[in-house]
Amino acid sequence: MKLVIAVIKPFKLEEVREALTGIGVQGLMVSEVKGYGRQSGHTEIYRGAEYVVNFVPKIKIEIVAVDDQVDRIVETIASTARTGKIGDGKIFVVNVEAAVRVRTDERNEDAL
Amino acid sequence: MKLVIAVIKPFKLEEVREALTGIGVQGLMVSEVKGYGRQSGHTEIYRGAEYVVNFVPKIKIEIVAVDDQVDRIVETIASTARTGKIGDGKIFVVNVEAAVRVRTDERNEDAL
Amino acid sequence: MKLVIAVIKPFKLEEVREALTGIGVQGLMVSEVKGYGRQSGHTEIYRGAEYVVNFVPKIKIEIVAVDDQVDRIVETIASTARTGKIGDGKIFVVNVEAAVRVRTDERNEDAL
Amino acid sequence: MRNTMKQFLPLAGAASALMLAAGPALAQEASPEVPANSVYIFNTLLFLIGGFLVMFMAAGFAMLEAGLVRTKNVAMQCTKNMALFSIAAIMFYLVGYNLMYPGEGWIIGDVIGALGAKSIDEVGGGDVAAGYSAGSDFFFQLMFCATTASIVSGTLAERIKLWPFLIFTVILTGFIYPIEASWEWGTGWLDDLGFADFAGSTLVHSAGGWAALAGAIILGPRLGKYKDGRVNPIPGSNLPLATLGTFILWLGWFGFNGGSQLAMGSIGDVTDVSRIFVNTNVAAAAGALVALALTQVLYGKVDLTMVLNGALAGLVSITAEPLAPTQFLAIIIGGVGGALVVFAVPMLDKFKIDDVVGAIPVHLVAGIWGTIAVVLSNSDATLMAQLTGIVAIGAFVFVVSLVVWSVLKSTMGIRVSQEEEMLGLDSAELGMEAYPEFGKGSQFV
Amino acid sequence: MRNTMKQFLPLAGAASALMLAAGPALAQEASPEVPANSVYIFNTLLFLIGGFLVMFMAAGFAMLEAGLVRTKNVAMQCTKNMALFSIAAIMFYLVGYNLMYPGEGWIIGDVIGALGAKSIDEVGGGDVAAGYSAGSDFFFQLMFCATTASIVSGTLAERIKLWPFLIFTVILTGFIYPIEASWEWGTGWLDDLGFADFAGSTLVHSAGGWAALAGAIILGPRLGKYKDGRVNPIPGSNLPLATLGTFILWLGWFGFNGGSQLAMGSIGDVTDVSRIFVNTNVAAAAGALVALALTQVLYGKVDLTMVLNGALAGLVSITAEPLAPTQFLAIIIGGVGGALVVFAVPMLDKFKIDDVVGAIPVHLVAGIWGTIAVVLSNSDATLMAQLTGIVAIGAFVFVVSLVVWSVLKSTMGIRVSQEEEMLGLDSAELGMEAYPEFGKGSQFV
Amino acid sequence: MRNTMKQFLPLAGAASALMLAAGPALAQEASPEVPANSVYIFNTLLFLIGGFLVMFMAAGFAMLEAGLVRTKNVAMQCTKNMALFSIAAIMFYLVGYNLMYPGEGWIIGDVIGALGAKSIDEVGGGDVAAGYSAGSDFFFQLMFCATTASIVSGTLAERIKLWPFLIFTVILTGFIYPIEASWEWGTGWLDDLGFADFAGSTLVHSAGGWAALAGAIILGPRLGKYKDGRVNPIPGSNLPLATLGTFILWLGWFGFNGGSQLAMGSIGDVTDVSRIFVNTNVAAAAGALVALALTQVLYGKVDLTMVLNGALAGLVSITAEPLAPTQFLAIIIGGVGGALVVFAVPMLDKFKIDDVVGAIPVHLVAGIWGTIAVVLSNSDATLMAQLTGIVAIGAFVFVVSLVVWSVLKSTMGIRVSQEEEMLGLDSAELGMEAYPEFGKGSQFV
Ligand SMILES: Nc1ncnc2c1ncn2[C@@H]1O[C@H](COP(=O)(O)OP(=O)(O)O)[C@@H](O)[C@H]1O
Ligand SMILES: Nc1ncnc2c1ncn2[C@@H]1O[C@H](COP(=O)(O)OP(=O)(O)O)[C@@H](O)[C@H]1O
Ligand SMILES: Nc1ncnc2c1ncn2[C@@H]1O[C@H](COP(=O)(O)OP(=O)(O)O)[C@@H](O)[C@H]1O
Repeated sequence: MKLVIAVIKPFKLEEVREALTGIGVQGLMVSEVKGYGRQSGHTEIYRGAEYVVNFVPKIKIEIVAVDDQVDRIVETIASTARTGKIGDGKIFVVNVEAAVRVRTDERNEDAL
Repeated sequence: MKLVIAVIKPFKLEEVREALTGIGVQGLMVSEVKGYGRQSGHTEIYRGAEYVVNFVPKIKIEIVAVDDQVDRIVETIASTARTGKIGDGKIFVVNVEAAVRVRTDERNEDAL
Repeated sequence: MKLVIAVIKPFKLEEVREALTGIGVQGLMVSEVKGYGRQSGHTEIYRGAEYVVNFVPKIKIEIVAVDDQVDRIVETIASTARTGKIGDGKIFVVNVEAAVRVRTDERNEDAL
Repeated sequence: MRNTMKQFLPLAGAASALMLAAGPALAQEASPEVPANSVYIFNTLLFLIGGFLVMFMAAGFAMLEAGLVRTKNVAMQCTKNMALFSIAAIMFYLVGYNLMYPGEGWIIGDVIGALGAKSIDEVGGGDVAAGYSAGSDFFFQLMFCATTASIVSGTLAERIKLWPFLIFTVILTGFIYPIEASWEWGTGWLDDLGFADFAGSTLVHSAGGWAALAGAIILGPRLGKYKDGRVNPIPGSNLPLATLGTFILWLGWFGFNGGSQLAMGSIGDVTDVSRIFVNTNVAAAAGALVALALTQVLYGKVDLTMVLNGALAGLVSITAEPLAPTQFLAIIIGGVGGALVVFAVPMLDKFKIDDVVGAIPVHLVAGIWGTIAVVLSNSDATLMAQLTGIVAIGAFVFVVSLVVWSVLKSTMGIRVSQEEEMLGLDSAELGMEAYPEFGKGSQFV
Repeated sequence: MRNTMKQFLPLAGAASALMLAAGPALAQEASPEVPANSVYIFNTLLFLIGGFLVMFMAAGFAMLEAGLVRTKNVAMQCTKNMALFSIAAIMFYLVGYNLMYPGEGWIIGDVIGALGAKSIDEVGGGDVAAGYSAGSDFFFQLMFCATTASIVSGTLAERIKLWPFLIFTVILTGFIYPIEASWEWGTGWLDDLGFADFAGSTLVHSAGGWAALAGAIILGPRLGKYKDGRVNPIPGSNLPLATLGTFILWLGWFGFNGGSQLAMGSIGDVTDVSRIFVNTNVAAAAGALVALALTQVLYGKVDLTMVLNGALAGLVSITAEPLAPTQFLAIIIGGVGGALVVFAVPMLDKFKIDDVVGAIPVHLVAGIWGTIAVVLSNSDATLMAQLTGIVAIGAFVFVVSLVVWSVLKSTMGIRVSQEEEMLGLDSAELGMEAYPEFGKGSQFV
Repeated sequence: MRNTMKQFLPLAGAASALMLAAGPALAQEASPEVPANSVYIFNTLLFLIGGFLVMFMAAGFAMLEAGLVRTKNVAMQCTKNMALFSIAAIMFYLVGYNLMYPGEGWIIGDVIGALGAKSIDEVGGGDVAAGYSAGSDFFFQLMFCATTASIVSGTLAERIKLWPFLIFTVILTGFIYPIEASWEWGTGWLDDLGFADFAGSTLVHSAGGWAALAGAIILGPRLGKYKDGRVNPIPGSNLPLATLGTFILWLGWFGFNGGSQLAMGSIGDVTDVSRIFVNTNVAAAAGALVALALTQVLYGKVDLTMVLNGALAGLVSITAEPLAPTQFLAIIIGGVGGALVVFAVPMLDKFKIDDVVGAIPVHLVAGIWGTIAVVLSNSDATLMAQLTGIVAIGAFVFVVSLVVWSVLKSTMGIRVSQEEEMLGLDSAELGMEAYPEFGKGSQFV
């Protein structure tokens, strides 16, 4: 099993979720993060003082999936979240050693 | 060392924390997430329009622990967070390669 | 590639970000968490009733970096975030198997 | 017609005269008339109190709207509400007032009033024969003009650009509202016809609603509101603020309707003001409760935003005739208003007209209902005259607004870009956020 | 007894007569009496201004309570506050007013008033001999009825079901409050006895508090509030809203107490209204400061929620007699009220009575204190009469409320399920959220 | 000088006399004078209405400041605003009023007034010759004292300790404000000199601004505000609350300026009050719009916080002379005020003076401008006298405040520790949080 971590632009969440549902993903977690990356660095003025906006709001999606689904998930997220503009985000894959479904105590792949 | 990631129902947090303290867990992180899973899909009406509530508020707990404590932690969370109803959540385990305690610069297992 | 997860005191964020930029880190994610650890446990009074404050606000920083940068990143965070007082936080390192830059579809180290 | 001339007021109050005529027995036992100077003070005071209450409605609209838009557009909504009230204050002074109340100086008789800035009594001045001070009347009337503009801002929220919106506000408060309102309260042609609209169900509320409707049509719905034939609800970000806004509007409405008695310097007038307060209050209550009960029955759950809209619809409904109805009738009128809102909100969605805060159901739909309902209690009113007024003002405001919105659209554009809309107007147009902190832990800087 | 009859008012005001009696020298140099018509207008105006100020207290309660409950119950608290005010408006019209002010028409003499909806003066009507318009009096008195209901909603927040709460509100505003209030302000048996409660420390505030206490007992505490013998504080979600609510209540109290003078058509009356404003203000200030100082001393840190409660307790304390005390005595009375709150809040917790917003300490405890404190400055009041009133009204309201709550509990149930309570009433009963966005970044939909 | 003596008022109002003199033709057609008793009631009523409107400004300041500080300091800001208003209420009663209005009893002639608590008319009392009730006057004047203190709390937010701040407030409201205000409104030496400040641009607003400036200098800027020569903006946490606060202040200002006419018992007076309402409103509007336009032009984006400050600056600017200007001049005066704010805010930052809410630009800078602008419309005012007043009051308040702040600093310390400041005053000094929940999901506890 793998944990797919994707950071995307907030307004893309709904589209990505639908696309993932479309390919059979049945569960995921979403959280709000602030991203720092190439996209940052525009300046704003507040009460006459300039400042650099370092952090940009992003959405983090985390999905644990069986190994052979991972590529499809990554492709789906990447193609759906893409706008071609800077700050579209990243996808990372991390290995997962175990999984449990709390309700039933099912383990590993059965737990997803 | 392992990172245990648990997604649970929000109102179970306090109970789970107490149970974990009970088995000697000394540290953890909590964050708010929105979960998507089997539980989702109930419809609500807002100003006369139906819509599907896709995301359900959940709490994510992250604990880094030495390998031989992991099973106990997983069992404790699973049994405490269980209500038997859909949406109880998941627990995942990921390998951790290194750990540092910022205050003292202690490393790895000493850092936990 | 590794995922560096650091939990630090909130007011240290800006300093840590600057230090990381200084050593060439080009991207990261920040999120808010509540920490539970040795630091917790002070009591407050609310409307005449005492209670223990279990969770302390913390900031979680996540950075994916190429392997040979990891040590430097860990050292930089540790030294910058350190105040020497309890609750300074932790740094964990997890292995990352793949990375994608959504905008360009670049992979792995190119994606960071 | 009494009460339709929302400005002229002969010495000592039309109402006292009416009282004398209507209740001779009562009038006989009355001690000598209130002295003319006191009458003047009382009337002026009514305008001042009514005026500051209605002024506070600007805060009510701001909070209601700030609560019903998404977080990313809240600061912009606050900005628009501050700006539109300010624009109304200045435009109504510069051109609006005299367009609306030309006296004998109509440019086109009974249709287009006079041009020129409004001047008020000198320091230490004031003419007892006028019955009230010119400044107090101006102050009070101005607030109605500002209210009309407030209605528009809610409907068009979350996607309209700031500057075209402000330009429309200039035209609405300086010209559109004053001209249509002159037809009735300036004793223009609708007043001659016998149209009755005590405090502005049509002149203010429907008018604002028509301008909003024209804008909503030209502007189009928010991204994602209607997709794949489904309505996609976009919940407001802060319901306690919306609740506060509604309570403030409710409070302000006592000034709105009560002050529209235009006089309280006689027993008859102040008694009428009291009656208006009572009816206004109970109509709002009925609107809220009907919306509460209806949403429970229809949807299985109570919808707070509908309850808020219901209270406001009750208020709008009673505004055309808050005096004549008994309290019982006021309950009916307000309650029907509350019901109308519950049905009108999803109906608008059917037409893919995206009204962020429900201003069209509340102000336009309930405003029409309230104007018709005048015939239930006011025997001087005729259905024909009421419909004429509704249609004439509706057509005028809607068509002119359509034209103005279209011109703005084709010249400077009225809608932000897709990307800006997704980002939110606060970041895109103001470069600031309403709640900038990253949750409560943002103890970093 | 003057001031205990919170309605009847002979021509030109009892107070003017009093003034004539009390200060002949002063009266002599006074120019001729204010004309009766003007007196009528002034009195009516006092009711109208007082009334809209008290009406705004509904917003104050809504904000205070929305700020002191958890996020997951905020929309419900707003819904309840909108609904209870609306219910009060309609019930007080349908039955409450005449139950409370039967005039000569008691069903059971001096104990149960008359039945029937309230009718007010005709359009253009008003009887100068009445001293004020019937509508203004109704409007003003209604607000006291609504206030009583507002008190209950705060205590029972976060666990009571919407509909049983609304049914209780119907009974409270239609029957319980009007009946007990008739005993005093309707010139019933307590008034005959010499009980003194100028603006309602007992009739309104304690009464609301008793109804809330009965409900809290039957309903039980929130899940997790008391566990393992410990009190588990549940902090309110939005302290600036709670602060705003308190300021609004403070403002409204000038209408509450000042309007209860019932007349301002004479020098004596308007001077008394001024005195009431001054005392009301300083009592609130003292309550806030005492709570501030006491929480610092007792807990080592100032507790804002206690300061807010302290200000309100100061206001409640002075309400039974806001006129007679000197400013210095008003400070003492308000200050003691503030202190009582600081001690009563944890005491209630000892008894495991879960009062979410502190309404019982503020309205019941400080209300009793204020009613007793009348004897400090009002020489017409006796401790005996005061205690009789406190006990009689307390017993009546508490017992009847207990019965009503019990019946509701055993029929439809008054408490949401455990799961619903944990989920929050907003999601469970309304299907909506007060702050639905997922932090500020929720630019998705 | 009329209007400079903000208390004394001969029977029936100076203004009526003026009117008689100024407009004989008009006066002739006037019916006999308003009876003296009615005049007394009208005047008293003006004070009461003006007073409760200004009282509500305390809520406005609280919301404005709660919205402009960071989340971690919001509960503290609410606490300070509740406390400072309460302190003002008590101190102005105990010493302030008689220091400010010594009548003939100056301790040092025309410079330091009398000592002793203020007493008001007895129950049922009131002297028709006084023209209004003593309580109403006290109530009204007290609110100006409280306003002065509210100004200070915003500037010093987010870093000052609670208790030293409260001690300063005791001194400011009990001594500093009453003494300087006595020079003008107590008919002290500045009044003799011909200084004109109708409702307090200098006496209240600049005075508050000077006290704030002194505090800001002694206290130093917030951590991180100025680093490496750059200004680091620290955005406010809740802009709709700040907007609400501004609207409340705008509303309250009608009481502030309108009530300062001190009389409405004659045609001339009530007409003047109307004129003041009109000018006050339009000056605020102009201030807001100028700030809106200027920030767009200067920064490319509108800054809502500047628009809010601009409206307030417009209000402060017109406060020294809200009566004499034409509406057109009021627009100019208010607009210049709005512009001054836009430039003064970054200028203060240049001097590393950290004013969290912009109180110094709004109240001090626009206050000075407004005081000078009196000469534009009031022919009795001279530039010399105006400058003398500005400098004298500025010097007195600033120097005394500097001394008091310095003494507080060197004795008990006025600033929280670095760590506490980073943690936030809410946690550090109150042990509670304004928005304690961990986002909306905090359904745990
Ligand atoms: N090395 C990294 N580790 C973790 N997150 C990253 C990293 N680099 C970028 N991100 C996240 O991805 C987002 C987009 O990255 P950015 O560099 O701005 O644009 P792009 O991916 O288009 O080059 C950032 O806002 C941040 O949240
Ligand atoms: N594949 C997954 N990856 C990550 N999180 C998941 C996954 N599946 C479920 N979750 C999380 O677990 C929660 C509970 O899952 P759900 O399917 O609703 O119920 P259950 O676990 O009882 O079957 C979801 O709300 C989501 O937060
Ligand atoms: N085992 C753990 N797993 C995950 N996070 C931890 C763990 N232990 C501590 N933390 C995080 O680190 C923070 C600091 O830890 P704490 O024990 O309070 O202080 P210190 O690191 O100085 O000993 C905690 O608030 C928590 O967020």
